[in-house]
Amino acid sequence: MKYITTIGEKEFVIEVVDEEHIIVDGVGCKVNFESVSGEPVYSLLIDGQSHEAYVYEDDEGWEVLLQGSLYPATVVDEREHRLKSAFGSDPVQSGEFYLKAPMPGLVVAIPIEDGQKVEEGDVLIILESMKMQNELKSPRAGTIARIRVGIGENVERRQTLLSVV
Amino acid sequence: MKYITTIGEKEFVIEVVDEEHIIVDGVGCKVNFESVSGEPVYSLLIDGQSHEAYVYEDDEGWEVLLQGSLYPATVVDEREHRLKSAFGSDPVQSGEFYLKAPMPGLVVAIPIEDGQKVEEGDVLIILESMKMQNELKSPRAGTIARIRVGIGENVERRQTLLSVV
Amino acid sequence: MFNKVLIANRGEIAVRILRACRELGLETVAVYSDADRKSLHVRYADEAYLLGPAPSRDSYLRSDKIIEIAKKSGASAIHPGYGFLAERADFAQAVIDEGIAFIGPKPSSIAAMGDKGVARATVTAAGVPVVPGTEAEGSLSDDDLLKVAPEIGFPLLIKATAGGGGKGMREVNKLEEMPELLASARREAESAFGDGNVYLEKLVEGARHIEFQILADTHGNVIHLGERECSLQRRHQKLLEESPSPFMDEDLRQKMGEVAVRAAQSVEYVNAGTIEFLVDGEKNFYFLEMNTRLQVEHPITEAVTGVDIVKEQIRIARGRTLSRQQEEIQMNGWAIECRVNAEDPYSNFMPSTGYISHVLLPTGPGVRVDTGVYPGFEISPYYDSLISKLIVFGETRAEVILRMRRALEEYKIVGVRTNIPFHQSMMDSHRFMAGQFDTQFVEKRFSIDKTRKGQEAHPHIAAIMATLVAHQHTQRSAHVIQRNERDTSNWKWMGRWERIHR
Amino acid sequence: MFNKVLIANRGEIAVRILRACRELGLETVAVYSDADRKSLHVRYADEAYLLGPAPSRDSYLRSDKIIEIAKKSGASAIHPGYGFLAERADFAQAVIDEGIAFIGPKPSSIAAMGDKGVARATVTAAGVPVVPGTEAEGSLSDDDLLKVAPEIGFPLLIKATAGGGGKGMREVNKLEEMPELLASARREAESAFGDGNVYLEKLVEGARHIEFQILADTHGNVIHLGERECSLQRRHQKLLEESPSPFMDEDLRQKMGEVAVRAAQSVEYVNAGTIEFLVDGEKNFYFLEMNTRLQVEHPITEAVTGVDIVKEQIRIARGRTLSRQQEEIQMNGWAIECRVNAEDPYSNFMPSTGYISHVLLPTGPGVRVDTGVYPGFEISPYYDSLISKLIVFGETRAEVILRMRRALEEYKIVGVRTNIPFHQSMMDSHRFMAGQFDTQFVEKRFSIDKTRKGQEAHPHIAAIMATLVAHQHTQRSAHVIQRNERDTSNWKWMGRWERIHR
Repeated sequence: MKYITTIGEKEFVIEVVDEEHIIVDGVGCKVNFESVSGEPVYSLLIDGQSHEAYVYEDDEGWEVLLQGSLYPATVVDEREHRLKSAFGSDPVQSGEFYLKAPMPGLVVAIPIEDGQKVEEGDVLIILESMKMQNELKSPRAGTIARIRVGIGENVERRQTLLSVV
Repeated sequence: MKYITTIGEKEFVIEVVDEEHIIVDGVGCKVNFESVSGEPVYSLLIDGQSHEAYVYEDDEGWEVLLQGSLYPATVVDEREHRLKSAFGSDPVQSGEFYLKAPMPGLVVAIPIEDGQKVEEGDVLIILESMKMQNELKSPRAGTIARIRVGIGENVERRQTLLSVV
Repeated sequence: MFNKVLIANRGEIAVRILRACRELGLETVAVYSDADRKSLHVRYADEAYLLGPAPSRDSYLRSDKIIEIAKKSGASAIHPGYGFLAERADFAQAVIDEGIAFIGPKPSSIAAMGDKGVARATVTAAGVPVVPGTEAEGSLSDDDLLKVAPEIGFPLLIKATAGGGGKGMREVNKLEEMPELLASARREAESAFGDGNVYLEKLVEGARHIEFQILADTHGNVIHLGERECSLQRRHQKLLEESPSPFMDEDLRQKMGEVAVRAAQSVEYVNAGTIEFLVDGEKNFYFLEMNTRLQVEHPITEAVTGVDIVKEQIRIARGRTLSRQQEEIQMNGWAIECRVNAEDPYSNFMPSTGYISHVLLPTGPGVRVDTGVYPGFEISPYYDSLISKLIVFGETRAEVILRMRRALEEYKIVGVRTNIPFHQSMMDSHRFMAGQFDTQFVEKRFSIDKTRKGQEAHPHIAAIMATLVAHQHTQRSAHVIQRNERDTSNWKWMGRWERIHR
Repeated sequence: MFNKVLIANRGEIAVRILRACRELGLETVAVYSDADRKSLHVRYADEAYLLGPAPSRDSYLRSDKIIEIAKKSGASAIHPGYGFLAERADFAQAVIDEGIAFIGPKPSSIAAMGDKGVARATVTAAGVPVVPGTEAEGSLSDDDLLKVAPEIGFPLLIKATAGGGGKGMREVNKLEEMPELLASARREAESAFGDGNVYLEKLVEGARHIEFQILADTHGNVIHLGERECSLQRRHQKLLEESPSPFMDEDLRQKMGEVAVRAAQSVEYVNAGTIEFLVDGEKNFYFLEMNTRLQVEHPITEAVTGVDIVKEQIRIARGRTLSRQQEEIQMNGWAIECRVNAEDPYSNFMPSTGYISHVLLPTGPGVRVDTGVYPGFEISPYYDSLISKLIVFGETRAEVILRMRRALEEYKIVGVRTNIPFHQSMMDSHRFMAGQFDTQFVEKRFSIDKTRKGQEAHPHIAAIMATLVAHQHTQRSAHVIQRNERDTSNWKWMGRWERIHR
């Protein structure tokens, strides 16, 4: 199976030949890859070099935390890649941004109101968690649409709080 | 549910009333009992006292390792206990003792042979594991019956090695 | 003389105090909230009693319940730890009124140092220099504060009167932004301390935050255990401390140490406490505040002086004299503490909660870990994000930095995001290595993403690992779909799959 | 000067050496067997290469492969750890012949001290007293040994000529039992060292086993780091060591230390080594043997002297002078090491293998753990049963015993049985607390079952816990049978069940 993996600006073509061999940008490597304790911690031996990293899946692809550095990665197989190249890779950005709670917490302030125009970086909600006040900001300019929570309300992780249209 | 639990010479009558109350030898106690991390390590709060122990099930009942002391225990419910009391608690000892490997290892010596008479404490097999030679001894007098392994053979944990009849 | 101690706290510090008690042969009583039934402090204590629901105000701040439990269980002393009730003079007084020993200072000392105005007046009278500010003027309204701010000059700090630990603290650079910052500071102070009062203080730029550990017994002996360098902060929360300070010389240490002792004496201080100073580039130093309790970062002082501060606290509370005199205190070697917080350093240090499924602790020579979490524990949103303190010590600062690097790389926590990568970046920072930093370093001149430039990076290794995991997922999905057929994929790395079926 | 080190070992000692290399900025190369792919030493090294199948003779004893890997990977030094190839003069020579630095003594010193006969002759010539025995007489046959035994007198010891660590050692109390014991000793020696030769030695009764740590550089400096008390043994395997020895006084320490240094000098010793002595009740001491390598129990000496012995070994191998002179070595405080073995103390210390599903390490002040295992690691039957070393240090022996007690109680390992309860009993033993023990204490005068008498025992708590778990099992079986019905049992303690469904 051949994959096209992107980290930042860099693109790697990685072919998984069998469980001990891969080809990275045309160069063959011997690998031994193990999950540690069944956890998302992985040990890779590649041509004798030993590396260990956390590998997490997230909404946009993969996150690799390796020696204290975070590498966000996208991995697509050859077929997907061809399709994307042919038809344009980026789907049109949806018109609505849903602000979700990044952690469980208590809503302590909502300094905006329905229908208000906001700029990128404006504080939308202040959420208290672990004794800290955390400001949730707008990732882009727009108009506040549906505020679904109130001050003093406890929210769950990933709960939708409001929308920016 | 009422249980009769025996530790050494001591017998305890323990009634589990509900998830927070038990009666031990007629005395009610408030309990809070939790498995730690889903492991056989348990945390017990009983009338405010905090105790922690490993609780393992074995062939003969339970083993409780508490503050560095091992307490072998048997637990029977009231109905079982009544049956045992009425009909005699000990089933007749089976005529045959099966020597099982207590750990994986390599058979390095078999100082007895088929049909040989042995005394309690005689060495039956020497098993090498973790660089140590471990002598497996006969728990009683008898005659060696079926030697199922040979010198130099690797054995698995709990594999039957021979019988004493 | 007491022989049973109630620890009115949770988390790593409750465990730390429990250990000291055990090692002194004292019986221990833990208290816990609904969220903490499986906490280490409950598991390690001889006795444990439920306080109430998870929120602090319903549990760890319930002084009435705590005293009631102490009486019921026969605990004859209470150790408050840090945070929660540790700096509440009324609590200390209530404990003493019940005939229970309070392992900490006298209520009057807590009150004097807790009210920043009184503290300032007291230490000034004792000849200790202070930073200009409004703390002597009582509780001012927003209007008053806005009026007085330009006199102090910008930048300035809004600080919580009842505060400590950076909670309710805000930096103000111009008058216009001040109303909003006042509101948020008061809100945070109210929720953290139950007291929304704030005061203003001049922000000394390019300053270091250096503090002195004090020990004082009931026989009038007051000593200091040298300094801790605590300049590395974010939002006024300390992240990393070291002892000694790379900025310190023997002359300055002696001068500041004497002033610290004098400041403690000015409130007739007893037990362990900490005098915080700001030190500017010219080695002028100003009294900032006194923390009238055990400090989070006390272990680095223990590592370099060999004094067990918690055991010393108990010793003092039992009426004994200090185990050492000032001349017997020597600082040997070096120690650094990294605070490991459940925060994602790549998402603006947003707190992270979750179930800890796996922990691999760094161990070996010169490594100490103080923690209250373990695999199987759930990190809840109710309390502080501090989950562990990694303390490393050795002969020289260079050795300790290298040791900290390997310890941070070894440390694995799965289930929540932590700020370990932040500390790894810090250990690689040339300015940190050179000891060139001040209190604004982390926020203004340090970026976790930029420090690694010039370091050997491994994007291709990251790409390979992401690809192999993605491939494994694809294979596993195929495997699940075809699970009635014979498995021919035979991938070695089906670790999780194997484990589930174990 | 080398900058890449191959560690020719596994387990905790490989991890220990890796950490020292990392902290010195050296690159590291691990080697591993099929059973050790997921070992910590493989995970922590910069590079790792497979040696072969699990049995030692096919992997960690394959000196040819190890040297080949060193050459291929560009490692310019090899650290052998302890055991395996550490005391094989031919291996050390082969390493040096390839132009690779051997982090250990000269092959000639290993050979001299490895042949017990030569060792005895050499140290006797240097004026060091030895225990009567046959080690000077070469490899004797069983017949010869049986003839000479009555001359030495019973009890006596059969010891492996190539040996160390108690492997191949047997105690003989009368002539009749000797043939069988000779056979088993030779068998064990053959399998452990590839050499079945044995010799006899008088058993000094009521003796203590006390050893001195030696450091020697290539510039002729030889120093000692004081003693370690190692009398607590079972089947001649050390179980628990401490430093200093409660039996020692400053006068005896100086005398024995000088003799130890002289013994090392007699073979022109370089690098770290240990001189083992027997000391009788009258403080007469006899040279037993020299271990020409790093010792398992080296951390307790590190704790009391502050010297990092592994870093010092590397320093010496790089041709530098020792970092300290004899006058600069001070023993401060106390340290105890408990060897945590995968052995069931309630089944005659039978080895225990299995999958480690959970570990809770003891942490906090004065605690160091050196280990190679972690949750998710499988303990295989191929190697030594040592899985962890728990080292505790503090100001006084009493403090350290109390600290060790709390650390042992905190330490949880699920998946294999360990000898932790043995150590807990030892910490409660009055004779141990009083320092009254000799090399036969564990086997002849100590029982894990009997020490707890008089202590407060908790049979009723054990009974309650067994009952609650049994009840839970019953409920769970019922639950599984009725799983299509609504669960009304609602037991709080369905921990494992919940986790599986998480």
